[in-house]
Amino acid sequence: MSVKNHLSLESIRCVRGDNTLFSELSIDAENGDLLRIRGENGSGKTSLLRIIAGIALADAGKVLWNKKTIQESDSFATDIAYLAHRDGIKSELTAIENLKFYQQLYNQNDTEKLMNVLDALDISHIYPLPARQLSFGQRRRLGFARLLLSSTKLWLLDEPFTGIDVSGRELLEQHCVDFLNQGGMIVMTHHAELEHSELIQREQSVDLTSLNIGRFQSEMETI
Amino acid sequence: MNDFNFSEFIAMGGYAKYVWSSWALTIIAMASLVVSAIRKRKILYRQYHQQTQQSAARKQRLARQQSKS
Amino acid sequence: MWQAIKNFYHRMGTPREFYRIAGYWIPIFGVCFAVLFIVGAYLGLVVAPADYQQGDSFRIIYVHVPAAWMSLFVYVVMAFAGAIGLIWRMKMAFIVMITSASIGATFTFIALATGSLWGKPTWGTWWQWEARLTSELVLLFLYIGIMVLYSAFTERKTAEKAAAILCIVGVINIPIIHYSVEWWNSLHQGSTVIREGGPAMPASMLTPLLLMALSFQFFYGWLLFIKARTQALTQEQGSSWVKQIIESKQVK
Amino acid sequence: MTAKQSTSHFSSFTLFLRRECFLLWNNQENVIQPLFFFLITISLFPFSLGSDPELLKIIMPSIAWVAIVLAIMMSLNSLFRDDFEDGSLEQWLIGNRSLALIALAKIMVYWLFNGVFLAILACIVCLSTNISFEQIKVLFASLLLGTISLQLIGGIGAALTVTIQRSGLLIAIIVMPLFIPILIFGAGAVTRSIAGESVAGALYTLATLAVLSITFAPFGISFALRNTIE
Repeated sequence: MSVKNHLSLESIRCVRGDNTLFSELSIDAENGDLLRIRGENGSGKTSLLRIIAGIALADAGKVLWNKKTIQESDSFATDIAYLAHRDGIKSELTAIENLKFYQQLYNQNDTEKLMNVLDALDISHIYPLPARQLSFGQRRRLGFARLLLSSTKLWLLDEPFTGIDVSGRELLEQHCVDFLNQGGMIVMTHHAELEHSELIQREQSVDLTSLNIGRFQSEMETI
Repeated sequence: MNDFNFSEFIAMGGYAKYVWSSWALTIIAMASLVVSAIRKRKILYRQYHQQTQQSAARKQRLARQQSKS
Repeated sequence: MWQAIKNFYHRMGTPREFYRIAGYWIPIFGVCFAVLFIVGAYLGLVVAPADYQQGDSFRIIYVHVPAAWMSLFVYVVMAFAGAIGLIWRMKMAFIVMITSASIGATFTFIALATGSLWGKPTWGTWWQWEARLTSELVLLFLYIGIMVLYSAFTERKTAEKAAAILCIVGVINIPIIHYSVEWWNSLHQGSTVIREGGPAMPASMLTPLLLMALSFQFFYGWLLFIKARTQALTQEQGSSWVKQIIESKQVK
Repeated sequence: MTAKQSTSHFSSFTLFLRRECFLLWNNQENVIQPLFFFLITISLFPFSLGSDPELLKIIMPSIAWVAIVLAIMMSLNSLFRDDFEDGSLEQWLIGNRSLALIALAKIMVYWLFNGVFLAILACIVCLSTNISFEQIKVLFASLLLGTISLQLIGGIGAALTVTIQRSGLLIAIIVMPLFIPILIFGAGAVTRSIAGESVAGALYTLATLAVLSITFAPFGISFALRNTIE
């Protein structure tokens, strides 16, 4: 992973209804960085993640990936993986079919790698079951397995550890740390502290509540 | 306009019902648009006025609490 | 020249500029509408000779045709505003689109109602599945679709974009709808073409029609600017220029 | 599009085709419901119109057309709903892989299961009024062509309202004016065939409408999806 990747947000502004969630938000992140977004519910954590992922459009400001805006850069689409509350797992398909589908979407298809990813997250016993019968924690790990399968450089995780038992958290955190140490980048919204924070190269965090500008004070003039 | 006589004009050659009702309907519809536009403006001003009053009242309450504590 | 249009265009884009420019034009449009309406109505109702075939009932044309023309015109304006809003993400364009929806729907309703009121004396029935009236009815459904879709969303910004997309899809479909209704009409009862305001009309009948059509245009411009200003104020309540304007208005 | 990207686009198209068939095969109520809805609406009419065979012979095919338009309108709600609810729609949005191709794949599969089955069922039902085999062929052809544009233009309505709960009726209101030309030419072809006139004109127009919707509707759908999922 010698390639230097660079994610930068320039004066991002997000308005929901008449309420300006945050504005003038500028952050830079390099390989191996963990960017944690904190703030109470409704302060725009998920919206910020969706703006970075390119699903939502910021009201002002730009998101740059390797000096190009995410709309222009064609490598951005294959470089990022986004794990949302809704984990993108089809309940009719079995766990394996779900992952196989995503693998083919990233046009790789060696099932060998898929199996040891499942072992790594110790959910290999569930692969024949249809996703409908999985518990919430198992589905989250399945979503995480999708991240590990894709060779992406930037992970966008939305509350990845909610609803997962302690041993599960331990495991997922370990994978995050490994990913960071291999030069990956993570942007995560999460409340509690991370146990392994000492192993992480550079950790920045942004508290959206402090940036939250209420309804009447926003002075920005936009077309 | 020498041979203009009022009653004939109103009769509209026997079609008075149709002609006058369609003109009346048009004018009423257009007037209702104008009325709703002006009503919206009034609502905006009244709503704005209430909000400024509320925030002013809230500021006073906060000020009083600070002075008390 | 192109530069002048471009920066006028951008200036109109910001709500504050639009407010000021609209404020300048509102009285002008209002006066033009009033004058043209009165003159047109007088000429149409009193001066124009009665039609040899339909007698005085043809005077409904002076309301029916301008309303039908405006209903289509407003829809096309909405589609353009929607497209501008989507491409350049211009707030004012969406405001213009949404505020003209109710005006356009009212014009369509007027056209339909006066059309059927005019149908009674000439065809003997309140509703006649005639090509123009049927396309007008479909246009009314298009307006209703946009207004219902806009009000179904909670977040205003997505509502505007969805309504704009539906408006553009609708405007592409209007010629298809019109052509298919014409074909369908000729299929079922042959062509009962009634002579409506075609060029064959003598000048004394035609001038009131043009005056009325112009007066409806000014009415639309006038009302659109008023409604758009109010909508702009409600949406930009956070900014300082809105406070300034509202305070100055309340003092008056 | 670079060569690598275009192959990946096409491969993802076939991938989605297979996946969509598999998914539809698993939850079949999306396929069964429109068929039952069609059967219910069409079998109500003889009770209201009376069983005079002459009348039914003329009216049944056009009623079949209206019933199919209603059945498709009703089935549009679930087109993108399940993918949106479990989050896979968001995953597709991320990659700039062409959402239009994915939408086209999805709707082609829905058409295969919905449109074709409805057309077959309609022909079987219309056989009951023993109209000539020639007219059944025209009915079947017009239904096949018509349901393509119905599904695709309906897909735009479904894409616009994917984030709204209980949007069944809302989609019907939105797409109703857009369905009118298709219904006019579809039912028109059938009535002309019953009256013995040539149906070529109407069928050709239906075909052009189908081609137009195949080319433009998927881009409309992907644009609508990108803009309404915020």
